[in-house]
Amino acid sequence: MSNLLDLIVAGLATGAIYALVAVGFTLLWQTSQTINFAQGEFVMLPAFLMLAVMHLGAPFWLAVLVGVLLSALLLGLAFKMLLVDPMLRHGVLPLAIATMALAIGIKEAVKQFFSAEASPFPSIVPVGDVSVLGRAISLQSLGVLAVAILAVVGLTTLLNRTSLGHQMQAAAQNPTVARIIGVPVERMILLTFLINAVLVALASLLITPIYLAKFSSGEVLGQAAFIAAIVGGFNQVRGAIAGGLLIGVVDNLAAAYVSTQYRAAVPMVLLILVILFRPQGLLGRAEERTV
Amino acid sequence: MSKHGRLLLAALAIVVIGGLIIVPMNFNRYGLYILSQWAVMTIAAMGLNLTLGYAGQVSLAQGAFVGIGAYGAAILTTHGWPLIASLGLVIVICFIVGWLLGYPALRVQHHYLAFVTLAFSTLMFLVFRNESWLTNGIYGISNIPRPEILGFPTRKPLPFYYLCLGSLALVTLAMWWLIRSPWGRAFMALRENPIRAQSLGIDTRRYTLMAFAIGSVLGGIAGVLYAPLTQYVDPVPFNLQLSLDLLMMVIVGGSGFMFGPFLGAMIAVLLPEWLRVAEGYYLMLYALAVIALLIYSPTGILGILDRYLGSRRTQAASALRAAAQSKLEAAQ
Amino acid sequence: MRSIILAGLCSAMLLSGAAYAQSGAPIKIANVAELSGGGATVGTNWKNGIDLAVEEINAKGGILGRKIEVSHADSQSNPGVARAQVQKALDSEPYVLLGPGYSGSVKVTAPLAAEAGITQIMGGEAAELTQAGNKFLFRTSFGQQSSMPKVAKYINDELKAKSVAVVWVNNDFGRGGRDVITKEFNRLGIKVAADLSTEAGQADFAADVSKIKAAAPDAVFIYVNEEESARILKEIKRQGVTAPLIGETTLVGQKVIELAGDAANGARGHVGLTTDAPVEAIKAFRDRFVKKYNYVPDHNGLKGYLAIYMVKATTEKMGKVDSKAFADTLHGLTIKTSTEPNILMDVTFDQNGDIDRQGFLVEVVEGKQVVKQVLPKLN
Amino acid sequence: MTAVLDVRDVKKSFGGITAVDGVSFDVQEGEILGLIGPNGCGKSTLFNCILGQLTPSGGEVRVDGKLVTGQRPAELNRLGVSRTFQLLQVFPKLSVRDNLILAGQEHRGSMLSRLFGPSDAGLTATADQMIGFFKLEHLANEPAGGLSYGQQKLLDAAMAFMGGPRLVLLDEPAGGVNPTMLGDLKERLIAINRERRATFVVIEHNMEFVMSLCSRVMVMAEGKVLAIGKPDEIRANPAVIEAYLGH
Repeated sequence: MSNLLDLIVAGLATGAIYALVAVGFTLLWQTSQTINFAQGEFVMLPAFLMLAVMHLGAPFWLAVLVGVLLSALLLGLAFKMLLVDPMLRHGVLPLAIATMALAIGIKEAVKQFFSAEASPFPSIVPVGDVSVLGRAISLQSLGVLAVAILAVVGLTTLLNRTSLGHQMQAAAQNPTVARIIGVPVERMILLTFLINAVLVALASLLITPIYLAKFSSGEVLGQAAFIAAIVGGFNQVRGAIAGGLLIGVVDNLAAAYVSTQYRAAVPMVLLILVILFRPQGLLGRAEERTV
Repeated sequence: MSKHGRLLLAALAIVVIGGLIIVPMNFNRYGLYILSQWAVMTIAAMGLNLTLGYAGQVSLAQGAFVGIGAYGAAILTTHGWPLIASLGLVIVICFIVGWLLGYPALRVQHHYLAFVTLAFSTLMFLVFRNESWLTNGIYGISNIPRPEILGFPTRKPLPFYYLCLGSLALVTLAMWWLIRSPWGRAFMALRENPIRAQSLGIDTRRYTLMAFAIGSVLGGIAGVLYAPLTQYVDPVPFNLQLSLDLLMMVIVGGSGFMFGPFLGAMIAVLLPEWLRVAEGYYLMLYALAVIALLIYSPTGILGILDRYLGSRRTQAASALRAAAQSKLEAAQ
Repeated sequence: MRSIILAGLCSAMLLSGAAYAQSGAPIKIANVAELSGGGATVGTNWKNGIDLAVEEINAKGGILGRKIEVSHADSQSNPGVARAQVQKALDSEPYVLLGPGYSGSVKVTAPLAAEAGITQIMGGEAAELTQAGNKFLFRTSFGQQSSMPKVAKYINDELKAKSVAVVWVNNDFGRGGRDVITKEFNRLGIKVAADLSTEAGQADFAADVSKIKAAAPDAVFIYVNEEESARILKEIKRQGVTAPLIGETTLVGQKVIELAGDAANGARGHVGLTTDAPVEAIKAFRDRFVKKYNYVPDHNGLKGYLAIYMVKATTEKMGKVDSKAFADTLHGLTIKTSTEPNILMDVTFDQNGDIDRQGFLVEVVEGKQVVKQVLPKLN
Repeated sequence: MTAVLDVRDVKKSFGGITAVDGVSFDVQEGEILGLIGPNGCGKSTLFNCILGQLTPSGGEVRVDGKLVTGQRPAELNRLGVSRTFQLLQVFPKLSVRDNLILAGQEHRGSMLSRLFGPSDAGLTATADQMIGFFKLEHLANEPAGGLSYGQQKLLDAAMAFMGGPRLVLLDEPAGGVNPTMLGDLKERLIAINRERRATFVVIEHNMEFVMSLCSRVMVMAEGKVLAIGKPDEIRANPAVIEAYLGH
């Protein structure tokens, strides 16, 4: 029994990482139907940007600041203007393919200009363990969980309590109507891209000390976040959090009780079941479909 | 199309086919291997093009079927089966599995369908890796023999290339036949407007499943050629990335165009090889090239051509309409 | 058809090369390695090691007065691509072929090199590679068939363990090691209490470690890559598993210690080739490598470096650049540091292409590798 | 004589809203029944229930006496029931001729025989005849997406007749069609009705069109049948005038 509890606590800690990556993923889908196959790489890159600034001799805090700004510029603004905008009206697929190519490009660039080696990354959360429910759990994981929850609370507050948020929701749900009632739809969509860029930079800052700065670390993360987003509900920010935590826990339970060789299969089966029987996700709302 | 255009097209086809037969005779082993790989990937991409491009069903599982085909051929031929017999069994298996994979498409569509097939792809990779009793697991299966076709051994690169090219030609003919047949029309109807298709008596369920089944069979056929081409099969090449690559080939070539996969596979197989002169930067350049191409033409390479022809056709059509209008007015 | 032009250019270069062959034209060596994809870290280390060695040799005037020229090709960690690249390399008739590092890629390419009569010096560690009777294939490190029995012997003789949990990464490297050591355990009458496969890049080892805990083994054998080693060591410490932890180079390397911190203390392992070996020449190599590339190489960096020096020593032994006689010369050859200091440790190649070299048993004590036992060279 | 279409007490509700509330009527062979009513009165939902696009919550639908409630649209179509849609529904990338061949091909042979049979399923002549009938000759090889709105409407209607249907349900065939073409369309429909003994049910807002085309007219309001009868009777029905002209 205590073993089960251990697994759940550890799973939640890992799940928090997936959740944080999945949040931005769902945001992009909501506002612009962008399936970003490079989301994992988006999380990997800011850490390297920060490392690069540190190599120039800047202190850590400055590196973080520059990293976040660069990330907003590259992964937010440039990504939207150069890649998403020209392709969006041609449907989901070409854009999805382009983000796959982008993922390759980012990985290769990091490998070529930095290193194929994993580098350690300074942690902003103190390194160490605390005892939670009788189990030692790392402070870093708790930090990630806290930030993930804060991000959702913040985003939900922004979306539901402020007029800016209402405009963003309107822009996401029905751009045509939103435009008629005077919502600057384009600016709202750009805003979600910037939010995603800042979120991935934040995720990068929190996750990299655990995952290490490595060109390939986005692959596992991206796929896990992807599944988390779908399972939780592709169109709900809190769905992504729930999905992330769930995948983290299910993965651990699968390894413990099903088979370590097939642990990766269990989230996939969960994914298939969710799509077939509750395609809007566990916490999502049904998407309106026009016949 | 005008008579002149048709003649031009036929001439072009003859030049390309002749080129594919004659030019590689002087190629070294590497060149022949890459071209064989291109032919094999084209076959797999053609299958996906049927499922996705013509019938409109998004699938991220084509790589898994190439895997099934490759493992089928590897296991059976190393147990002494002739390749052609393994091909038969692979076709049957891929048809059945593809048909079953089509069922989710009856419930969900678009990105949801993509995710289900993505999950299937990952599951198949795990099966290839973990079921060692059948697939020899991560060690893979080596010493896969190359077949003898009508008494001609294909152990050497050139005959094997001709085997791949011949298979590609056969598959292309079959595909051309299928697309021109009433089935092809029904597949396109499924893609463009399934509800209207139903009201015209088109059994959309059966055609959807058929589109998956036939597309998957082509993936299997590509796999059956892949195994003797590399003469070694392990799970790694058949991970999700292959399915994504095949999807890219279809989209980049131009989805829903008969010859899209030929160009798409060229981009995916040959372009990285050409870019290798850039050494460490070659994959980066490759990614940039793909992105740039898609930004320039999200409908793929043949989409550019289609847009050009399309605008000319619209001009012609509006001229026709104007003429008809004036005739009508004159009659009144 | 750009490849025709390329082929033309290549053959033109070859022809002009032939004309100058006697007057010190460069020796062409082809390397095919995992420069992208899952094995990119392995391949990049290997490549960097090669480049460092080539630079050193060329700076001193090359081999027999001829410079070395290495071409690198990326196999994308995919056997199919590896085959294409090896074919391309062989078509340009290199002196020696280097790589690949993945055992699967070696398996698919070795017959091609053998057919062309070109010696292939590779990084794969799977046991079976050198047991197929290929006369042109050589290792740069211990194969698992020679390293694993040493580990099993240590577990049996020194730790007196009766049951062992085996943790391995589910790729050809991990699976190969697991299969060999499990066989050894069976032979020695040691029970495998838990047999745990893990994924490359896995983040969360809670489930695996809780299974180890439940199995309560006398020792834990860990055979995963460096980064995952660090993560599992942390988790083992967190869950309070106290059984001794045994592994290979990938468990006790400097990188693992750096990443795992305290949690690495007490881990022991057999180390065939490591930049942490208590050998002056290796420490000097490490310093040169760090100076050039700004990071500490893993054993793959060493392997690449040694591959080039194997070429140098063999060629100098022959006294001529002769790719046909190369393999024969290397079989049974002993390279001593007294004649070739940069081979780092005395090494002998047997008739299968396997190596014989000194090894070490080390333990991590307070964040430092301490050599507990030197396993001497057999011959 | 059995009615071609017999609808008995069909109901359909979505959540709490009842869109069609116990509608019954029948249509005899060769008849053209008009179906009118204000927007949102349930006409299109009724159509969708009859045609199997929606499953009715209650009631029965019979075609030539055969119970077809809940059958899928494709099956119904092969029984000889075809339709057009309110919004344009042609296949834009196929040529006009291919649109028509497509509309007829599933009525020819089995799925397998179609695969190995001729690529046009032997329908080119029939299609061209239909093209001629609807005066679209000059556009036969054009992609349907390039046609004008009115031409597409004609094509849409033509497609409904390719399978040689017993019963055709037309959903606002005149919507958005210019007057010249409208006359054409009416003339064609009447001709087909006479020559082929095809039976029609037509939803239409254009009163003039309905009254001159239909032999009987049914009026719906709020999911129920308000009145049914000859055009003249309907014109004079006070309840209909009430419903249309408002309170």
